[in-house]
Amino acid sequence: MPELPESVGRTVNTPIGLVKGLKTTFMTMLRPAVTVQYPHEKETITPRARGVIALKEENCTVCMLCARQCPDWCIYIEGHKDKEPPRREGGKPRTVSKLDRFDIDYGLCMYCGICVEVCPFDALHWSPEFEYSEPNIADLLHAKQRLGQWENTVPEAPALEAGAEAPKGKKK
Amino acid sequence: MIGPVAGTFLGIHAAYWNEAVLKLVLGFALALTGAGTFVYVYLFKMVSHLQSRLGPMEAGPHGSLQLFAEVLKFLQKEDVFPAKADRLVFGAAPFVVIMSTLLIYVVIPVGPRGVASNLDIGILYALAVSSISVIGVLMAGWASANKYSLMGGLRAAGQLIAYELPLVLAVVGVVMQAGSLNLQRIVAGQANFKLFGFQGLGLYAIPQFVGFLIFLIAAQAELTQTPFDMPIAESELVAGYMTEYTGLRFLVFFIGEFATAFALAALGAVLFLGGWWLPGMGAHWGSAAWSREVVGTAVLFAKVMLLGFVIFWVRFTLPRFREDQLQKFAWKFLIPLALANILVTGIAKVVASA
Amino acid sequence: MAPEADAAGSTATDEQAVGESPPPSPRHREIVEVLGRELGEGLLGHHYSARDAWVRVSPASWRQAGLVCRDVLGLAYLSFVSAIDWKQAPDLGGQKRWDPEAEPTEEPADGPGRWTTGVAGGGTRFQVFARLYDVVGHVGLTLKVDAGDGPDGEGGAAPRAESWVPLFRGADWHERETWEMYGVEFEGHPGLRHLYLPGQFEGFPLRKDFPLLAREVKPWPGLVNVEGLPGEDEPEEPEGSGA
Amino acid sequence: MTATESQQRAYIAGQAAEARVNFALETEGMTLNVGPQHPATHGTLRIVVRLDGEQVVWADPIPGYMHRGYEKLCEVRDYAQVTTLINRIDWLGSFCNEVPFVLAAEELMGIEAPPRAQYIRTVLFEMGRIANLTLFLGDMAAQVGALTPVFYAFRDREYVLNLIESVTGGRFHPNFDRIGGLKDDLPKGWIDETTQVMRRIGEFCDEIDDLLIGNRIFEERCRGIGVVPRDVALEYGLSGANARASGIDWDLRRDEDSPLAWNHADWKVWTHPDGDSFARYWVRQQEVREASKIVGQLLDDLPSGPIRAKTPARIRIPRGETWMHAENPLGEMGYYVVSDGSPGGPFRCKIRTPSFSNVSIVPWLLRGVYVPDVITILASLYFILGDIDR
Repeated sequence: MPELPESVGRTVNTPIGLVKGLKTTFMTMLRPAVTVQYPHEKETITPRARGVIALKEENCTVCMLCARQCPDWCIYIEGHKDKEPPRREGGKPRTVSKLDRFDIDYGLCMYCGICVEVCPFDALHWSPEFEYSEPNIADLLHAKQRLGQWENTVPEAPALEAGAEAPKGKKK
Repeated sequence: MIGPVAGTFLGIHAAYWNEAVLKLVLGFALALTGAGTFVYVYLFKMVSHLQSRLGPMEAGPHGSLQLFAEVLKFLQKEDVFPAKADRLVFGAAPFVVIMSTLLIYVVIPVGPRGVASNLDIGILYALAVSSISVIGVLMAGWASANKYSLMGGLRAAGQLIAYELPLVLAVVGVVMQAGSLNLQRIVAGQANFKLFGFQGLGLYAIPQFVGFLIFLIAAQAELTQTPFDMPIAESELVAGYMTEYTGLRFLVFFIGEFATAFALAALGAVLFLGGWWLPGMGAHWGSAAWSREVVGTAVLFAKVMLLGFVIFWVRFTLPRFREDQLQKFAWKFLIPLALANILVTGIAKVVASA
Repeated sequence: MAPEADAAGSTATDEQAVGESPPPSPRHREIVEVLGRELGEGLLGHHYSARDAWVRVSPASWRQAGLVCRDVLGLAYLSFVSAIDWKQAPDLGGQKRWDPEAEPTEEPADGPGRWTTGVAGGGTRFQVFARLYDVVGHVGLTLKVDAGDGPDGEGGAAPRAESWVPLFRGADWHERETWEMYGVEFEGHPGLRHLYLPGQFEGFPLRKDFPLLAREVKPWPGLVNVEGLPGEDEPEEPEGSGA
Repeated sequence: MTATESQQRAYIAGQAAEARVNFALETEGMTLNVGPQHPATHGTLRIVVRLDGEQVVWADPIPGYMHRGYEKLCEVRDYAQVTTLINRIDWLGSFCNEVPFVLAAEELMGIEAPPRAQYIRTVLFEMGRIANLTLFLGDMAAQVGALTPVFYAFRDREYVLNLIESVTGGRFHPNFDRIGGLKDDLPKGWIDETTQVMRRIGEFCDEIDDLLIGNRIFEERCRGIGVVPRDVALEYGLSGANARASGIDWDLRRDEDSPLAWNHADWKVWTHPDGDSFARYWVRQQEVREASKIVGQLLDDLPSGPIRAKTPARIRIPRGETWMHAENPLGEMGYYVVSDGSPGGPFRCKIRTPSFSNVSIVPWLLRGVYVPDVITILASLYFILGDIDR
């Protein structure tokens, strides 16, 4: 057990402590303030910040994995099957699921990122966008158009620190 | 030798009533601008920089109009009376507190003729009047039918009374040295005070240094500010006796608090830092030139801002005493020290006059 | 990471089940031996893992086991006291999805006498377990005791266990929480009253057969499936673990 | 002034006797509700206090205003979802909540995270501790009356939170732990940014030293207040800085051989003999200093390699039970995970939180104490409501 510094063992009864405290606050007053005046100046957001979930509609094959894995049950998906022209001519038409509705209720979402991770087709991405608050909580249910708009605010994954293994291709 | 400064108020010859109204208006103006500058400079700006932040910046350039925004906010708020409150007493409490503050401004000299009424017992009157606020605080604490306010009120009563004594005893040293209770004569005394033979540096703060320290500590306690802010201990009693007040009444309490701070800082400046007097002003004494008044007020204002800085600097740095430690500190430490100071001043005066 | 395992088979006093892992450290073996000696047949079973030790005692010697641990073995730090309800999720036959429409399977997989209990055995549905720790020797021990079958047992008497409050004053809150969540009656407890839930709350939330209402109210978004082509048959039941 | 149990008893008996005398004089006491909305409780803890004048005759804390039923929720969710859930228990140092649970799951599955992941886990664990305890250093000062340290604490804590966000994406709820390692690796330039911030945290501790530790008023308010002797601390299960302030030399990071990388850095465990509020404050301040040293050392020799071990796509924990605990900023936090081998989540997950036991000592501690000291003692015990109520 390391030895206690002498000053902590017993009560200091000289007022030097008060003076040292006053000196500290005085010196801080001379240094510039650290606050950021938010509406006028904005802080730089880190590329990995989990602000909002953006959807790339073309990748989505309506496999419903994200809706099932979401702990808060806040992803509502509706889709229908459809016939697609065959890839190679003469082949038989492919049946493909089309996405009708993909809503995320950000009033319920806890930003855990399970849906982004579990999506096998890389359709959901994190975007550091955070200024989308609404006066009415019901408006926090955003449809797939809005999620699509956020898609173009999704940054490139930042380069990794030295000594890190390269990620296996899948963009987190 | 500087004779007592007589003559009319600011050298204006007017009937009694117009003069009284003029004094009332100027007194109110001094109190409100004093409290306002204290709030803006210290509570908004200095505190923020002490805590490495900028403070209000939105209202007006660099937050200068924040004060008016605050006042408007309080005025348009609903004046809530708690259900079981004792309505009459609850309503009157803040005005008792503000009354005791504004009465102090009657005797504060801002210039050779700039004093509302040059009472002969100036300093005794000021200290007596400042202790009326205890009644207001008790009224507020008791009437708001809230356990926390009751505790805040009782703590305030105990503390304010306990710190009246050191406040008065600290001043006795100065009065003995100036030989009079009249504040103008105290200022004049400091002007003529010869310290080790040369006339310039005649502030009572230097010989009466102990008295000055005790005065500042006791003033901090009178204002119920940290380290003596048990009555408004925001981490226990939310806002002490002011918890239940909203709207205009809270604004009156708020102005009362900062007007008292300005008044006590002004008293401290007059008693210990030479009031409106500066070494250069001694040459042609007594002429009624307007410049003497304006310069006097500016000098007093600068000294008050200096004292205000010390008061608020201590307020936002130190933690808070528990109320029994606070009482022990007053009765066992401050009062004996003040008595010793009086003793020493007495001996020094006798030796000096012999 | 596992400290050196005991070389030969442990010479624990009572029988050492074949294939049971050896005690992680001599201190663990000594704890189990002292408990075996002090409690006699009160010590019903024990179990070692690579790093930890469990002990199961009979309901009669629960308080005595705590006393021995605290005074003789130096395990003076009370980490927690709690309970486990070994009943499988009732009507869904082990399926942990609270699916309101899912029809209950024929009859639950387990019942009195057929509980699948955990480490160091145990024969009843409710089991009280506690964790003690020695802050000087840096060794911990988990003690278990059977507390009865509760509503499933015959006569439906509430599960019971002796209270540890006379040994550790800190056990007061733990036992109040366990009583509130599982309905385990602690004999000798100064005042079993609700700790978290409001006074007039009836039912014991952490029991397995207490439904999680939040899931009953709102249909699970994962139930919906891709609507088939017109004329195709109904899409099959959506699989996927408990969301 | 080491107060033994007898001294504490005599002090309380004296106060209580005095209080009884007042009862005889029929000054009936006042029952006061401290909380649930009260500035001194971190969240919604309500304490019913019976006063005689300014002295407390008895106190009864009533938790449960923040009870979210975590243990029930853990039983209906699978392992990935439970990690997102449990970092909301102690929401100030939230990375530290995930680590014991994920270690327990890894132990049940017999998986070992690669060394680089263990190092980064320890670094983020210590940064969660710094984020948690710097807030305490500022907050206790505010409860005792000094308003400025809170702002310094939040200012320096922001840098740590920004660093955590640049790695994990979440400032408060990183949700960065996966069974078998971490979700992602460090972004470029993160290491030297962190070393600067750690120096800044060291400066913050020096500022607190000047402002409070030597301060006569702070010592007057905190020394000898809320004395917890050693064996009472053990009996009530006090852990972490509360136990170390009562002279118990016990720190899980040093005493248990946990898979994380604490033993690769050299740092000291500070204890204090007095067991009063001042000791708890001082021990936590040293803990912040040591944590910033640990982060600096571990980042210097960070091994390279993969960030995550190979795990099957569908996590399936074999049948078994385990108890895994770690030295969380508030104390000993542990998970007793019972798995029955089904694909879903744990069968039973007992969450042992430090604040639950730290607050259970309050009825014993608050007898015969002044009202302002009630606030000092509550602040010095440093509990978080999410921890108590789960």
